Amino acid sequence: MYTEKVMDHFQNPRNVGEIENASGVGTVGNAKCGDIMRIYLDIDDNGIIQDVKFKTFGCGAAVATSSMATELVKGKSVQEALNITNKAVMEALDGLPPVKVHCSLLAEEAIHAALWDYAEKNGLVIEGLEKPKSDIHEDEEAPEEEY
Amino acid sequence: MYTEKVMDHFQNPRNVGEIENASGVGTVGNAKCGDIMRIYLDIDDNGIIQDVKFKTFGCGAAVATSSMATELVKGKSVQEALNITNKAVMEALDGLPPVKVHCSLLAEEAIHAALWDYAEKNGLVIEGLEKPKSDIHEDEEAPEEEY
Amino acid sequence: MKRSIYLDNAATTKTAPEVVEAMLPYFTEFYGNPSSVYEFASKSKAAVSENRDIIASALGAKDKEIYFTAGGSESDNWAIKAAAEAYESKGKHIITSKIEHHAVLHTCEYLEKKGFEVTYLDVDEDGAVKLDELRKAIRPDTILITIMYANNEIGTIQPIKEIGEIAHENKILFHTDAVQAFGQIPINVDECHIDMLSASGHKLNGPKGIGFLYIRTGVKIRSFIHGGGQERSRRAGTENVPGIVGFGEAVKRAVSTMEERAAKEIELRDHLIEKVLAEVPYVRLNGHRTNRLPNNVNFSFRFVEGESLLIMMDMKGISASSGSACTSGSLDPSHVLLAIGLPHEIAHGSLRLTLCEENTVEEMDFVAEAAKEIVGKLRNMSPLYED
Amino acid sequence: MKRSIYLDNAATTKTAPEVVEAMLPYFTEFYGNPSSVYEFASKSKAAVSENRDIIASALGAKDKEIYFTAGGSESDNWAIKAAAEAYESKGKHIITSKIEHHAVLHTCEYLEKKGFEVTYLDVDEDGAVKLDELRKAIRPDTILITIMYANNEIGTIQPIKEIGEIAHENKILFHTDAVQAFGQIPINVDECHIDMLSASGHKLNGPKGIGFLYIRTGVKIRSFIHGGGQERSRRAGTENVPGIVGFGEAVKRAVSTMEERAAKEIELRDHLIEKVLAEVPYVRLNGHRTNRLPNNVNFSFRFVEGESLLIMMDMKGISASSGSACTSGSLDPSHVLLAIGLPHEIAHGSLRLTLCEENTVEEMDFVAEAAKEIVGKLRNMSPLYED
Ligand SMILES: Cc1ncc(COP(=O)(O)O)c(C=O)c1O
Ligand SMILES: Cc1ncc(COP(=O)(O)O)c(C=O)c1O
Ligand code: FES
Ligand code: FES
Repeated sequence: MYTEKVMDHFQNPRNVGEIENASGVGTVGNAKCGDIMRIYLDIDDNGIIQDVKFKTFGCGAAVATSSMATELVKGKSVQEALNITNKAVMEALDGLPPVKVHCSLLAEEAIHAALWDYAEKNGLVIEGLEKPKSDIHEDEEAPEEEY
Repeated sequence: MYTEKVMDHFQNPRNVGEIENASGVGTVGNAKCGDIMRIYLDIDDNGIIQDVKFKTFGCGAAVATSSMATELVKGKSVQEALNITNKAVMEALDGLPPVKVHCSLLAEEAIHAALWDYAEKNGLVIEGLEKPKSDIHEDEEAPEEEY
Repeated sequence: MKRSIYLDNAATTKTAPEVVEAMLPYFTEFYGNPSSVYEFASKSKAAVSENRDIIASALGAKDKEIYFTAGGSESDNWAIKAAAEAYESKGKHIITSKIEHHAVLHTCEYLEKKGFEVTYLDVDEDGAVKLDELRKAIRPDTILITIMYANNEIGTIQPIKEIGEIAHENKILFHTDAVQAFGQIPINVDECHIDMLSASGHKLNGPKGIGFLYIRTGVKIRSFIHGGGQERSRRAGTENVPGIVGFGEAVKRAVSTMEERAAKEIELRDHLIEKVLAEVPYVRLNGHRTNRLPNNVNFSFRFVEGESLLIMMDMKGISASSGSACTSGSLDPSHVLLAIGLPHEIAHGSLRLTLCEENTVEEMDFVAEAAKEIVGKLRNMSPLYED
Repeated sequence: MKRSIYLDNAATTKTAPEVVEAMLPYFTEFYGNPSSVYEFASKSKAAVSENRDIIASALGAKDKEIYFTAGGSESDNWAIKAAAEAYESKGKHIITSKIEHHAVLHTCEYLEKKGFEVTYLDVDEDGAVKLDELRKAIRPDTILITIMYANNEIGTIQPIKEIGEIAHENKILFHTDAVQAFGQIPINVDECHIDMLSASGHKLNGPKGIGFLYIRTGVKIRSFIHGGGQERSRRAGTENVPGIVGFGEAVKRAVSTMEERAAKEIELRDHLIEKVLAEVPYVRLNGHRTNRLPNNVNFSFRFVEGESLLIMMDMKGISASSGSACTSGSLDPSHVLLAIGLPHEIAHGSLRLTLCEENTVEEMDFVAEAAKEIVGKLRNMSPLYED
């Protein structure tokens, strides 16, 4: 069901953990829905993401996209990180099954939430960044054909 | 589906044919329903059935019961013949499948019809003999469970 | 030694040995539930998907338009009942024909009790639906046309393309019961504007208990069997993996041999037809002389009754049928034979012989001889014969 | 070499080799349609009737009360929809439980859309229906009680006899989905006042795609699949003869080994339960500790999510499930686990392990170790763990 890359990132997730006194922390998802993702960013004075860690409670796709997303943002500028979409994460993983696409949104949202936290803490405005939703499943529609 | 006796009487039906100037002839059934049976009786002055023949258009059970019924009435008195029921014919054939019970009624009816014809021709009243129905399927109910 | 000539391939067929071979590993080795996530189930999941592809290709359909069922009857019931339910608000009128299989007819009768109106189209003396009558039957509230691809008793192939066009022009859903046609003659759902199509595995040397319903993308019918999320949540129940594999194998086989097989069967069929028509008096071929299934022969012999005929054929080792297998044991003559205009007593004397590619010309000769002899014998004891 | 430990026997089982053996002749040798009159079909007809007898005996039922279907889902749909239809004039209220299989629940939901009212009974923390709540739920217009015999996720066996008595006293039809229980524990339809019972072949080492509905004599439900006269005109479709033969063989096998098998499975089950409860912190056994199916184990591990758990178990060669096979892939946690009172996030971390008699104590130890290790690993990356 999952590609080799997904399985690799699921089995050997990169950047699991926490960062003490992180520049920004973002938590999204909902334990009720079976998925929570938390991203810690360590951002230097030049706005470059020096380190990133995650913790995820969720399915294989959620773990793998967390792992891949952290890899993708590491070393990037805040603005670059903001532009990393869930599509990019999925592509880097050689794709996800259709029912799992929403899990990759979680990673995108978690990064955005962490960036928002960083911006708030530092009184910055990051162009194109919106306040994160508390539950990314909120405005998703159940795909008609699944029922 | 049929017993050996039924198969024997079906494959080698006894008394197939016609009797010219028979004492009594009875035809029952209905070609629309897929069954017609005609019985010819040759009855002597003492009321003994000397000969009997039949012609049948119908299923295996209809042919076999015709054959067996003719065997059973041969040599019998009119009154004895009248008392031969479809049950007796079925027993003599070691039974019929439930859906085929009605076919044996045809033989009973055909004998009665031939006896009626004989009685009418000779101005006799045979006790216990009623005017034959034209179509024996008339007052049968379709068994609920078959549909 | 007594011969054994099986001539009831329209009732059911021998499961081809290679079909059984293909199924076997899925019973004891790759028995995983295809809905499961673990590796062990991936073989069964892949098998389901590969065989769905094979079947879809055979129809010119997309794989996700094929929904596996337990057989032709379930497919017919599903298509008709679910269409009625889904389009009820548009109208409650259904058009079918008088010669459908009972799986269609009894389902329509059931819907009549629920307040639907059904038009049962007449057919011509060959058993073909009359297109002008179909056109006339269409009403603003007609929601479904269901006409079989080819008839199971008399083999007549319907003008499906034309029917599909009429349905399409009038924006009416078109379902066809192709249980007898699928695997025997080429079918393309797009060319014929077919929206739903029923088929059954055991009619084409596949296993019993597996069938499918083709549902064109966009046709909004719902589930008939509710429950788990199998078959894209449209047909619940753990997938019959060996059945699906066997069905796929049978379809692969049927498609690849179709042309050759049909040619062979047509030769045998025509030989048998000509021989019997030439040698037995008072006989009639039912169904269209040429526009019929390659393997179907159906005669009516006057003055004789079908069951007696069958038993005597059986005693000679010939397995045949009189009317459809599902209705034998019943007293009514075939509704199909009545619909093509036969009187009851003639309809009662019908014999269906449905061949397969393994039959021989010599067997056809034997069957013709047997029919001649048996019909003669039965006529001799028939009170109708001299009349 | 990687192990392979199949622990998802509630999803489906391996078809027993002797079952396949029994089926084989009916594919290629005795393939006749049982509805046919000729001699050639008598073997298949006899096979259907013998296996119907075997199955009826296993339930203390009469042979003509067994109607073959395509599986558990069809049986459930048939029982519930046809009962609703048949008794509609008496009332439109149905009682079921919150922990039924989707084949029952979704069918009930379908009927709700058609104007029926359904009461979904709560269960206690072990997953047993509360009898006093059942009594209270009964209304003058209640026409059907449908409660499963044993639950497919947590294995809890329901107080079926008591439920049957309540139904009987109140003259309400009682259907039970025994798909998980049949073949695993003794069932007698008379003792439990069961009017209808669903079962499925592939859950007891029989083939997929075959099931039955037991319908007590006198229960006036009609067909669900209309068409030919098979199954005493109550379920149309050419009989799946190999499937029926395989099912019968599986039942024979299940009945004769039941006691011994259950004893062995209970030993394995309890060993696994004790080991995991002892070695993994924050774990909960779902379902009743002893009054459960001999082969069912179901844990909730806090702070971890089920799919991740499953994939990691799979990587160690352990095939298990999280909730029922039919719902995996869905985002909702198991409705059964919610019904026994688990919060969503705990319900998400459930693992179902369903054994068979071929498992060993050593395998159970391996599984317990694996669970311990994997749960630990997942907790380490869980944002909930330290909270
Ligand atoms: C309790 C229960 N009912 C019904 C079913 C459905 O059975 P099937 O998948 O054979 O249709 C299952 C199995 O999936 C089950 O466990
Ligand atoms: C035309 C037609 N439709 C439907 C069916 C029913 O198929 P099944 O018996 O596989 O359910 C048959 C065969 O009996 C058939 O010939
Ligand atoms: S995180 Fe919700 S299913 Fe993947
Ligand atoms: S004579 Fe009518 S079925 Fe036997």
